[in-house]
Amino acid sequence: MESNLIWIPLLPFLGFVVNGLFGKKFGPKFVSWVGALAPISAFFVAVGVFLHLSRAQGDGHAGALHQHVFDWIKVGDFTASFGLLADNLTSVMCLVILGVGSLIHLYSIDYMRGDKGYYRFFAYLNLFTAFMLLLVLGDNLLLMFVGWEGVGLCSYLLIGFWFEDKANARAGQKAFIVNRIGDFGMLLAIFLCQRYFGTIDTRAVGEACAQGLGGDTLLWGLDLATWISLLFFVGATGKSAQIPLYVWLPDAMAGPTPVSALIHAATMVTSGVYLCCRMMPVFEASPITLNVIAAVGACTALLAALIALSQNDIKKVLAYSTVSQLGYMFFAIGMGAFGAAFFHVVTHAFFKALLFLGSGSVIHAMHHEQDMRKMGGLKKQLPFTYVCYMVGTLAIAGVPLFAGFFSKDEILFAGFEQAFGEHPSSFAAVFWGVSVLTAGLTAFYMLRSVAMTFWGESRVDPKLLPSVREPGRWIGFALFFLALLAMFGGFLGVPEFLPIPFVADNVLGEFTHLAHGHGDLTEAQLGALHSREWISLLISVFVGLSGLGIAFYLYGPGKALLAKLVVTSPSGRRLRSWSENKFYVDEFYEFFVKGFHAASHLTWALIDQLLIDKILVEGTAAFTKGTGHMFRRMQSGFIPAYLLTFGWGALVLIIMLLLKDAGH
Amino acid sequence: MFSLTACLYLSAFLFSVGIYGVLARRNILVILMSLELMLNAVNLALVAFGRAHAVAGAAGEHRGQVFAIMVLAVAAAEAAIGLSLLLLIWRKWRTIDVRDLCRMNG
Amino acid sequence: MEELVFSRAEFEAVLPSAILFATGLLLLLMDTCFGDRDPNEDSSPKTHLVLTGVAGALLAFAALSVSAGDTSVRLFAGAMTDDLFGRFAAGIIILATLLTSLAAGGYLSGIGKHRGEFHALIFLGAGAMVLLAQATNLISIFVAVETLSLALYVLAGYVRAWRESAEGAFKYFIMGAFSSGFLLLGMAFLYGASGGSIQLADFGDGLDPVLGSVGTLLVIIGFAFKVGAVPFHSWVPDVYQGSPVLAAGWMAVAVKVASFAALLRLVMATGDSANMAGLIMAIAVITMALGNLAALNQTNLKRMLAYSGIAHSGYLMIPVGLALHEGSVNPKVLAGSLFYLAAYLVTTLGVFVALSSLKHGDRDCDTLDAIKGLGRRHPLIALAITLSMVSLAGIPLTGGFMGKYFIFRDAVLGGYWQLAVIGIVTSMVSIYYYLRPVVAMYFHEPSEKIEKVEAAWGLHLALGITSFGILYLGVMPERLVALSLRSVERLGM
Amino acid sequence: MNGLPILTLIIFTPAVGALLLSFVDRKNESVMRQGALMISLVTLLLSLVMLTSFDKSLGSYQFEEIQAWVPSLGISYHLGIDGISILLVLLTTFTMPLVFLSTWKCVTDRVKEFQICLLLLQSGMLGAFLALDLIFFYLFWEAMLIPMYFIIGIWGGQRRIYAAIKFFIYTMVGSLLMFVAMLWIYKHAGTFDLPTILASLQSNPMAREEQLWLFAAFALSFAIKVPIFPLHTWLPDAHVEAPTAGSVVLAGVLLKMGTYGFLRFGMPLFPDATVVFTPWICWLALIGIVYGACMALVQNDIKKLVAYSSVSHLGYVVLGIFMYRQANGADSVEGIVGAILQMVNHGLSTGMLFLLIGIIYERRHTRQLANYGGIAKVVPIYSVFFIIATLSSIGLPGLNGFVGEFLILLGVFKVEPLYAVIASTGVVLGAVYMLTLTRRFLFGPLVHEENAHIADVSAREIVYLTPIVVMMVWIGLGSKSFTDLVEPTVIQYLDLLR
Repeated sequence: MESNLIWIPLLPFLGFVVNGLFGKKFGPKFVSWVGALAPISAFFVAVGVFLHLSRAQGDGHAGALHQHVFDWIKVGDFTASFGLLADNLTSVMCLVILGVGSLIHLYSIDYMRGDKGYYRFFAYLNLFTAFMLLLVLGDNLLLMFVGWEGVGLCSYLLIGFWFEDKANARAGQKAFIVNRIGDFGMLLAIFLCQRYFGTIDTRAVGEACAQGLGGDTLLWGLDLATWISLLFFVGATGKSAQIPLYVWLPDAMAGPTPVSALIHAATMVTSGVYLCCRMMPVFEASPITLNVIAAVGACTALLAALIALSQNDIKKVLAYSTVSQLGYMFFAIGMGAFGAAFFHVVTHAFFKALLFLGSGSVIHAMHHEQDMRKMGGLKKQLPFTYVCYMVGTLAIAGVPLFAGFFSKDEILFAGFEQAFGEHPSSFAAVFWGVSVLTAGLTAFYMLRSVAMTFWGESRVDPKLLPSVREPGRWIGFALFFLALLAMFGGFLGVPEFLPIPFVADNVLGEFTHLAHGHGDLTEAQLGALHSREWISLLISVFVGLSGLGIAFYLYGPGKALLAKLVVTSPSGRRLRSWSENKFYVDEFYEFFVKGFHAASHLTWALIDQLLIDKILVEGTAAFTKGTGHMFRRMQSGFIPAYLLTFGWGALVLIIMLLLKDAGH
Repeated sequence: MFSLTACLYLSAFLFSVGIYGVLARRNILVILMSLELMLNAVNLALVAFGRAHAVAGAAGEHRGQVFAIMVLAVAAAEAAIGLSLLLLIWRKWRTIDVRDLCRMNG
Repeated sequence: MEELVFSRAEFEAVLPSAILFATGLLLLLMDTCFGDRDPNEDSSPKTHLVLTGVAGALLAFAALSVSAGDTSVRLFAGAMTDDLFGRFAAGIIILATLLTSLAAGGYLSGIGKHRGEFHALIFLGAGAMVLLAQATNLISIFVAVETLSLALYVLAGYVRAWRESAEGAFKYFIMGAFSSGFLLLGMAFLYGASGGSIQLADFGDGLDPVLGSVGTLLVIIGFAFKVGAVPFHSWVPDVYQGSPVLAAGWMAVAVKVASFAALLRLVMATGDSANMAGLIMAIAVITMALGNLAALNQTNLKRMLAYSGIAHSGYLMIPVGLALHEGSVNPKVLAGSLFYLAAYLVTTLGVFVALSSLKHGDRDCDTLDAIKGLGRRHPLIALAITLSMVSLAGIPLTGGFMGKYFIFRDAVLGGYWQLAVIGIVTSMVSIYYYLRPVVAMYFHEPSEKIEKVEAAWGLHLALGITSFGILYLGVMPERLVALSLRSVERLGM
Repeated sequence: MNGLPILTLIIFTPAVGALLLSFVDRKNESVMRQGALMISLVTLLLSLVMLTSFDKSLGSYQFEEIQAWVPSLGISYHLGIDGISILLVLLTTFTMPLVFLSTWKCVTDRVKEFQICLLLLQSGMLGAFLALDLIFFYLFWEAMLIPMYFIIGIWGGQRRIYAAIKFFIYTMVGSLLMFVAMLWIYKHAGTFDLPTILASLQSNPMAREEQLWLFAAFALSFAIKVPIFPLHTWLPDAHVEAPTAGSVVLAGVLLKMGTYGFLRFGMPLFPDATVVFTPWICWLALIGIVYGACMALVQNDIKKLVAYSSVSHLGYVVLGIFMYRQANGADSVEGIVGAILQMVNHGLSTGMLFLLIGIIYERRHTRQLANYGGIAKVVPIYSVFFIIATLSSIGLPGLNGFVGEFLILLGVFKVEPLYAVIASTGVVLGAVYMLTLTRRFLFGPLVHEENAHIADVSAREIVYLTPIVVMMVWIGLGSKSFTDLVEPTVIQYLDLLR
């Protein structure tokens, strides 16, 4: 089994190579086959790995599969092998990536049909899958980093897939660069690990931190584990679009919708969370980091949700929603609930991929129109898409028994437990409040998007309307499967206090070893715990439903939508305008970028061109030439002058000689 | 009658006059004469030294005098060249003022 | 009464210069006898003169090797010596003469100024130079210096049709005669200070301190004038510019060699009795600096090369100062000068011969503008000029580099690293102007019509020899270095 | 090597080839082109033959050749190769055939001279990498300026004369002072032979003061060549004006002379001075990294942009070289090994960028970014190559640039974490300017009508671009087979710096 690990990333990579080199020649049929079969076959390998691991789990000796492929870098004390490691967490992640990924590949066959860059698209998508799997499977931080940057590259290429449009190319570049800023932190974290632990093997680093080796104070009163984990988190903020580096993700919607679904919702953006789970011991060793993560996560969740309230582009809504949900996941990590975070990664992959693909279906049907103000009433034309999209909406809104319900509830409970549990903390309480509020907002803006798209009067261009119909079968197939997952995926993590028949408690958390069991609690404590869990559950359900309710009241059927679009009170209007303008964060960053540019330009003109080149270099040359000119002037051409020079020279020499003589 | 020192002073005086003449005069002919004067001033010194050494009995082979005669010969050849150059200058430039000869400079 | 016979050693010693003089006279005779009154005569290659000259030079060169070897013997009652040092210098002079006479036919006929006396003059001058390199008493030195000077004055004014030529020659003459006065005065002082000796060997100890050192200085000034050291350099640019380019090349090399040979002998004889080293080094420094700086903006190639020649005199002065270092006399470092002069021979003659193979109507092709685009027109000539320029600039794999290396190495080893640094810094400056002809030849398109002289086989042969020499000395310098080191082991006085 | 003077063969094959070519009739241009290519391929083959018998477990010089050359002046003909130079030699022999191939179409004027210049340049570079005698090294160091000078001056762009002279004089200024310093070492050690000097310095070290001056002289020379800020202003001019082949050689190989010089000569000869100068040089390198990146950001000329990026990239190399010892006295080989690898990487990536710029310049005769945009649609294969080169340049993991950059930063981090943090900002900035270049160059709408019919890369161009891509991936994934060549030498080398 071990030696099969390499096939998981290798198969998609081969797909990339074949499609990239020969795709153009062999036509779209060939490309579709290769492009879709690559992740599907890898999926089956991953299933094999998963089964192997779960069997081992069942036998009671939980282990991991490890394959050392070759030595990659080995200099001095530093070793980074090209080795793959599959433990339980990894195998689940691989399944999610390959499962959702395969569906999206299939979806793309229809979605991208007829595009000039068809082969290019599949090649990129395959390459992305390969890198994503490398990220997940890499047994050391550097190899993870290869995947980490590799997925960034694919994201860059795919965002700018339709590069003829200036904005797309810009968005791709923005994504890459913002990610690079995060990677900067990631790199430093790797350096710290190597310098202080002497290794970058993920497990070894984790063990070192678990043994408390990271406790030495390093700089500014923070210990090593805090620095490493904070720097990892910096990396994660880039990849997973958290404050302050979230700005690239909404722009990334410039890419084709399957890309948004796969990369910018289901997989790549969650790799920051995956990293945290993977390096859990490091994060657990540092309460400071966890607090920072909680704060950043909650704030991101809120900010993105607020922005999502007023977006009119269907994909932008989903993009901000993604940012917001990612914030949730980090909030969970900050609360120490790694299992909940990972659970949410999985369910989010299901329902957000579903939502994106649903929106893609709409967009495809609408001939690439994304503005919801030009939609409305589409449930007549696109009933199947509508149903699927609705399932996704209910899942994300946390309607009970849908996938999002379980994971979101677990997160909110983790916050609740920190805030009001046995050791109440006002810090946690504040951010718990924020995330509860966000849950309501989420439900609201999602239903708003449903309403604007599918309900009410049609605002579609009448010329366009007749041609709006359900897209091809692969799209339907993918939507159907994802809808199933979004409905039932939540049963992977049923909390133990909920008596749901036929379903084991907390399957995912147990399997991935991320959840802490309650084994050491007394009966009374367990009772109190369960009652707190109930309270939290009720609060979250209430909030979610009221969000839906308000949205239904404002945007529901029969309401004149546009009248409601204007909020009449001045403060409401201000909030609305801030929200519409995304709180001017982009403008704020732009200001710095422009300033940096201008400063660089000034430096170039003043220091490089003027000071160094003109004054110092050419100045020296001019001075030398000037001196030469002076000497030339002394050569006047007059014989008497020549003779005088001679005579004076001789005289001076004789005097010097005599003076020296006298000195002796 | 004359001491060596006196002769040397005379020689030095003549040499200086020669230098002055070369430096200060414009007329090429006069400059040539001044140059001759410089050489002959040295001749005087040579002869004086020779005589002094001979009197001192150091090496009485009159090397100074021989030297002076050689110098005279050389000076004659030099004058010949000088005058023919002067002729050339006159033909090409129509001047015998040294200050006019400054076409090349810098 | 002794019989008036030459010893064998004396015969061998004068043989090279005698051959040169004889060749010079023969050339004059041939020109008179075989010259016809053809109006186009001045444009004919006159191959017989060239061949005679080449043969004479070869003979003289062969005569150099007929020698007793390394012994330094005093001959002709001390008037001259026959040592390896003298022969080394004579060898360079004769080679320069050989190359010049080889190139002269094509060049002079090209510009329509071919007269027999050119050949005669360089041979007579060369004879005097060889004598100067071997002279060991004041009279023989003086006579040799004046003889070669007279030849040079005439050569400088060789082209009577050019006003510059007359001007240069006349400037040279006046200043030369003026400096002769100083030289002679110095000699008189030395004679006086030594108590009646005119023999170099007697000028060591026991010289009257003041008279002796002033005398030495004056003689040094006389030679400094000849090699064009600052501040006695003023004639150099004007004379080079006025002279026919080939004559300028010959002068640049041969005069330097002969004068330096005599100068080295003199300072070795007088020693550092009065801290002459400091003065010589001062001269070296300002010579390097002024020569290189003044050359920067020149547009006339002959003039630029003249300043470059001044600068090279500065480099050549360094070993002279080093040899006198701290009161003791250390002739070993003079080897640097000898080697440098040899490298200078091929390098400088390389440029001048290359320029001689071009013409511009009946004028020299001697401005930067005139050689524009030469790399396209006549690539081989351009290549030869480039090679020479690179060597002059002291860039490796050329003789010029090895020479500079030799000298700077001795300076550093002798503890005068400052001199080396100054030398290096001035070399940096020089690179700029040495590159200018290269820029003109290769980086510009041809703008003016450059003609190549006809009947240029001699020129090309000479050019081939110099180019080969530059590379040979740059790549395989060992034999010549060893020879130069052997040459200075024992100087005859 | 069975007594075969393989290093001599490697060095002089191009020179002899140049000599042979000089006898070919200048009208016979295709013979000239193919001949030069063949000669460079033979050289490549020779270097590969050498590689096969190179013992990578040894840290000392191999295939040494010592001959008295000018014994009277103390110069010897001493060649040798070790881990420090082997990659650079291979880089040189690898690059040159590609360069020759790239010039087939774009150099049409004075083809003969061009090929000869390039061949001589190759000999000069190889000689400088292989010489172990100071003066012998100096010969090659200077001699290779001349062909480069001609390449820029004759076949260059508008301001080629200015650029050529600037290049020449700038470089000369540094190296002449180094020359005096070499003479000083000779005075101290009595020889120019590097191993002998190093051995004698162990027992008879130079005074500190002396070392400082001499190191400064050496460092100036190498710093100009690298170039280290603020001595870099010749580079943009030289790059912009040089023809493609010149830029490729300049960026690909010539710039490494400086960093190589530090490694081979500057540091081991003056260990004490190195310690004193390290912070200064490192700060300059850091400034260079950031400064070069900022300058690259605001350039409109593609070549100038890449030139400034070289300033930034070479800053890493310098930094890696000097961060070789930790505060506790333990050696850190990662920095130097990474730096050596990065020299190769920079050669490949920047070389490839220049080749690509040359290809487009050949077709459109402009290097202004404003004249491009959206050409990815017109020249897709070209764009793929360009993006790969860009990614290599910005250090994407999996390609070559990353490994070198990472090792350097890792080594630096072990020694001076602050330096590594500052240097890492260059990684971000590198992405900024390179991606901006790519975007403005390849992406966006096709605004200029005249770009609509640019021909995509030809088969010949693919032939010379592909080997570079292969090497990029090979180094990126199989860096161990490269670092293994270097590491034993570096370990032994660091003992010298005690």
